[in-house]
Amino acid sequence: MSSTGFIDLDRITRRFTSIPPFTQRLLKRLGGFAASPTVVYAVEGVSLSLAHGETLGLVGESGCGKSTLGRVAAGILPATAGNATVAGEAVMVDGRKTTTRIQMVFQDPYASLNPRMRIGETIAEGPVSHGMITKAQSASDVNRWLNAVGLDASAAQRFPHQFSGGQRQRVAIARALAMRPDALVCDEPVASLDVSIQAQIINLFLSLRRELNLTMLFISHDLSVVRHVSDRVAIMYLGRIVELGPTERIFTAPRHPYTRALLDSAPRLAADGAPMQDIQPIRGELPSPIHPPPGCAFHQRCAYAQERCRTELPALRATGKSDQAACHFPLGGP
Amino acid sequence: MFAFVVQRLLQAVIVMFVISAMVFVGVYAVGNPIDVMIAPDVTQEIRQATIRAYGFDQPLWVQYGIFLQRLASGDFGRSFVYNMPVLGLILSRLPATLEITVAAVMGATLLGIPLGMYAGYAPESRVSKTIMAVSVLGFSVPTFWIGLVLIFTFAVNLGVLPAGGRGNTISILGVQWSFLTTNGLMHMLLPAVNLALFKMALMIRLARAGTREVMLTDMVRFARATGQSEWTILSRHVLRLIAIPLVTVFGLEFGSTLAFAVVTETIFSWPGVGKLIIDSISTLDRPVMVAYLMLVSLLFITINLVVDIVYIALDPRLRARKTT
Amino acid sequence: MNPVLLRVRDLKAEFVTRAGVARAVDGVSFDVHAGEIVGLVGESGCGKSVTGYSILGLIDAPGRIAGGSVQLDGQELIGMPHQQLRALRGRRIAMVFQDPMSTLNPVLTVSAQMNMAIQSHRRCEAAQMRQHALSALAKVGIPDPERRLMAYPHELSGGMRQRVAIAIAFLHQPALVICDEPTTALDVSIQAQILVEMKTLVREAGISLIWISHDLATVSVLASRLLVMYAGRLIEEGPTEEVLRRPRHPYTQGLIDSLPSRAKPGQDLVQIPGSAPPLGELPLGCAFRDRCQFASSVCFTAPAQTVDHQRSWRCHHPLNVGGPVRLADAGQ
Amino acid sequence: MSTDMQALVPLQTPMRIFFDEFLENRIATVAVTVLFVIIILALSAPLITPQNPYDLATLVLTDARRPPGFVGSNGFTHWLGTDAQGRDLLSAIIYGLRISLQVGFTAGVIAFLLGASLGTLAGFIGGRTEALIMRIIDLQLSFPAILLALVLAALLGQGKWQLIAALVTAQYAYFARTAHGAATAERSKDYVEAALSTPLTPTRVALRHVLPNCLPPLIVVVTVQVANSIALEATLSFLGLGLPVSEPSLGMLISNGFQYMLSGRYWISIYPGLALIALIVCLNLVGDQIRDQLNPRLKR
Repeated sequence: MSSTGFIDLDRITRRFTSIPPFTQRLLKRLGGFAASPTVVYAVEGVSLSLAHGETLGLVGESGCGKSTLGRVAAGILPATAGNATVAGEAVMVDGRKTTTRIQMVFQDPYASLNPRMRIGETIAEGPVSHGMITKAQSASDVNRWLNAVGLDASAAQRFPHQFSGGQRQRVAIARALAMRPDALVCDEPVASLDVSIQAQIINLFLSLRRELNLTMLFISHDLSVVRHVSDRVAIMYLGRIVELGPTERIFTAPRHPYTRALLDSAPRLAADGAPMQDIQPIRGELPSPIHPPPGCAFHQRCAYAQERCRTELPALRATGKSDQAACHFPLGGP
Repeated sequence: MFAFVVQRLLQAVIVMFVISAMVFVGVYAVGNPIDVMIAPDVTQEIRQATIRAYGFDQPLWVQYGIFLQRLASGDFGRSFVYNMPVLGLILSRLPATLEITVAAVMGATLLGIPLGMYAGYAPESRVSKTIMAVSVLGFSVPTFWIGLVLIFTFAVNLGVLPAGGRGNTISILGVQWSFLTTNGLMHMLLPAVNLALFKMALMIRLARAGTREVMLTDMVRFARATGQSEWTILSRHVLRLIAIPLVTVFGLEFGSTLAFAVVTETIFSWPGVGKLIIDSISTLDRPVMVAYLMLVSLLFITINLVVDIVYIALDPRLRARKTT
Repeated sequence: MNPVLLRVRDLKAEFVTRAGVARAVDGVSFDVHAGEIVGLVGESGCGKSVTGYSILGLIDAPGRIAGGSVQLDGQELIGMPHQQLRALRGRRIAMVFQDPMSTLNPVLTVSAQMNMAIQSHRRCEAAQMRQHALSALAKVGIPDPERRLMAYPHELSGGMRQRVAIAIAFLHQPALVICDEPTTALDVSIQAQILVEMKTLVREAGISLIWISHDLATVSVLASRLLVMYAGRLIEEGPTEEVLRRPRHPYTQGLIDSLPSRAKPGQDLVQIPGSAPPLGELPLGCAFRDRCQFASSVCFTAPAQTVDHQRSWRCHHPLNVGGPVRLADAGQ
Repeated sequence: MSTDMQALVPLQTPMRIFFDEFLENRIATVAVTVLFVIIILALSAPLITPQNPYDLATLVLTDARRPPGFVGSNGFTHWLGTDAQGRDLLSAIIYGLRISLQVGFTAGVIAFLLGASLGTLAGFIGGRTEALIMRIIDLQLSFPAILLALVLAALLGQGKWQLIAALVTAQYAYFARTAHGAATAERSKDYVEAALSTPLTPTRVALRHVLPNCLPPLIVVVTVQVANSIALEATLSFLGLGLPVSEPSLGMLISNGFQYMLSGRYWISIYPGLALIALIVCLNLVGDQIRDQLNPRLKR
């Protein structure tokens, strides 16, 4: 995987281990019957690279590790192994974020703003402390970004509790843009908004992309939202990428059985408004990231699973000009 | 679960060492250890003999070693005032304190929780408002002042109950108990009530806060939607859920009630451990102070351990993580 | 069409808050026929959940029912004495809620909670209760019911917990089950399983459902009829396919058009400007007036409900009355 | 592109909303006014009290133990009667309130500073040190405050600062636990992660973002703990371990009056007790109201 991309994630692994308290380790040495530390395999060896100005959709169900991967890319969470770079520059150096070129937008508008800080201060705090603007310029800078996200300049003096969910999400976006980033990681930015507000925010993202030529990693569980904003889409399942490719190709002719099953189980209204009546659910339960199944993690629920799937982990390999899938028997032939 | 208990026992031992060190420093190393052991008006020869016997001429840490040895063997020395082994003195006084403490805490819990739950269940009703008024008062008024008022009304004005003292007792297994005789009960009533008021107020406030929060959850709405009666919801869902925080407070408050007995026993001249410690502080009877501190600390640590174990027993979420 | 099971007429519910009285449900009327699945759709704050709770009288203070009538098989529920209403809850009408985490009691086993639900309507021995519970769990597709019966809620996955709640709701074969966003908190694959299971369960037992949700696509998988609510009022009603294909109210049309699946990827979505007015400060006349591109002076007076066969709407300028006109084209 | 802004609600700082909501509750407002009056009385004690109860020269022994309304030998009416040393009870109570407030607030503030900083520090350091500190705090909390204060008062001897030291040691743990709880809760919120991802230095995030949001729950603990300090001080004085006899606090006044109680001279103990209770009740009522207002779940 040549690292030519603007955002480049190279074999990122992230595991959460809970160290048992002192006594359990003591007992382990004495009688060896204490519980071993539980390890959560959140992200396993994921490689992704986004070209400049591209929007990559990252889709998956809960526990698939998409949020963790997003946080590693945004330099909030250190990776257990592998490294993340933006424009060739490492995102994190020994546990501390070292770049301002990538910013993050969070899901819950009610939790991502400091309730005791005026909107103007929240937006100006970053650029001022990084010397991008002087204190004197902060007022005009705040106005610029408020307008960019469709908010009135008078919002600067107000507090978060005076705004609706949609307006707060605009403020969160303004805060991220104020750092003049080249890339944005958006973690379920519209998931907790109503449909009509969701449309306004999606349109805002589309226009920002065009005007500021931003590279975006767009994380969501909602397939239709991802399809609308992304150039390319990566499907994640239990910490790994199972399929990656141009959006239309993924949505019309998926190669991995999980992608196919996911598309079939998501209720969608057809273009002319007719409801899609027949949904085929996937069998079985979501496996827990604490005990990932051997071989291909999807084999217990896959209609095409064979012996090889149960034992051998399929590598992510090319299945076409610009798309890849991690499956021994990809749909529509190898 | 087992590992948890071992962890706590380990900590208990460490804490006892720390306390014994603090007590040793506070009482022996700071003051003149000799005054601790023998009364000031003793002849010089006996003083020298004692110094050598207890090794006060040794370096400090050796003395601490001796101090620990004696603690382990239960020899806390002799009380100046009562001139008898301190351990025996304290153990003889303990039942009296335990009686009123247990009565107070039981009363506070059995009355406090239902009242608190009602106040949480129907916060707007006038009855709840009075319950909360009583609880704020009970929570704010110092124990000793309530004691005075109780004596003033029941003993002085109405003359219905004795103003103090323990009344007659029956001895079972060599231990004097007063709650088994009517006269004993009459004497016990006011001190127990005095001790219970603060605890009841606390239980009411906690039960109310817990109930109020649980009543607003989807769980109660779902239980109602399945046709369960308000009584079932309160007694089996709500009580079971708020029991967890209440147990912790019950444990801590039991310890603090025992300590508050100091005040009540002084007012009602109830011959318990509390009164003993107050008298020994004023007469600087240090061996009693040392023994009281060590025993009470041991008691609090055991209460703490029991509370933690019950806490885990009550809340299945804390038990070993079983993934189905 | 089967006989009418539930008749809701001019239902009003309000909340007394520090800022004054907020009318959450402002005169809602609809029917539910036996065995029918009705979708109650709207954005957050439109009063759809409060409508659902009001039917069973489950509104906590400071909310209260301010008027109207709810009849089940001709029996009036509003103002019914508490004991009688309680006898209906769970036996005739049951409910399923959104968040499986907070619906079940975390410190009681599944079997303890199911027994309590069984005992509120049937006196029977432990063995019978156990049998009843096991068959209820099996019916909603829970594998290995014996083990799940003894489990605590935190030991089950979200999907499994919601199935237990559904099993409890169906324990006494109620005539009507009100589901408030039952699959919103679940993953897509688990949601699909539960949608399919609910569909077969309801069809076999002839149970009617009121499915409350903000997600048009999910509701239209199950519901044969859609009721669209906005700012406490029912603004459109009709068979699912007709309402989706040719909505009458501009708000319904706007809702459908702002769904990403409806537009070409990358193209700006049709968006409804502004946001829903808070319930305490509803504008005069039609509440959608400020956000509607067809609004005119007549919209200052509240539109009456126009009924046409199985469809009804509240709008002075209904759309698609003629041919299949889509808002996007009508607007430009 | 810009959407038409819904009429923005007038400028409301969180503080202003907090006060508006507070003043709406009648009981809390009464409590806060009574508190205010007591504080004013205590501050201006030397100016307004007819007699300085601590100046032994002015005491007239023959006027001792007189009932309320008694006109003293110097022609002054003792509205609440006199105590065993002939002190005017009203002046003694006002001076007593003064001491109680002094001791209570000083102990409360010191315990707040010590405990809150320890708790938040533990919250930020995390890992083993956090576990160790919080373990010590938990163990200290299992020790009843009164016992700790009792033993310390006995060891440290008499005097205002010794008493304050005893009260602080008995109560800083409550602040530490609340501060630690608040710090860990706020630390997990998105706005902290957002600030860190700007990136802003952890210290800046801690001071400008996390700390201000940890304060509200601590305010509740301050009011309750000041009330506890006052009650504890009174209890210790009652047991003769509090302030020196020459400057009787309310607890001392009550204790002195105790033996006269049985012979029917109730006022010596009862009136100081009522003053003490008024002070503590008001503090607790204010604490309760703030706690209810801060509890998001009970938002109406």
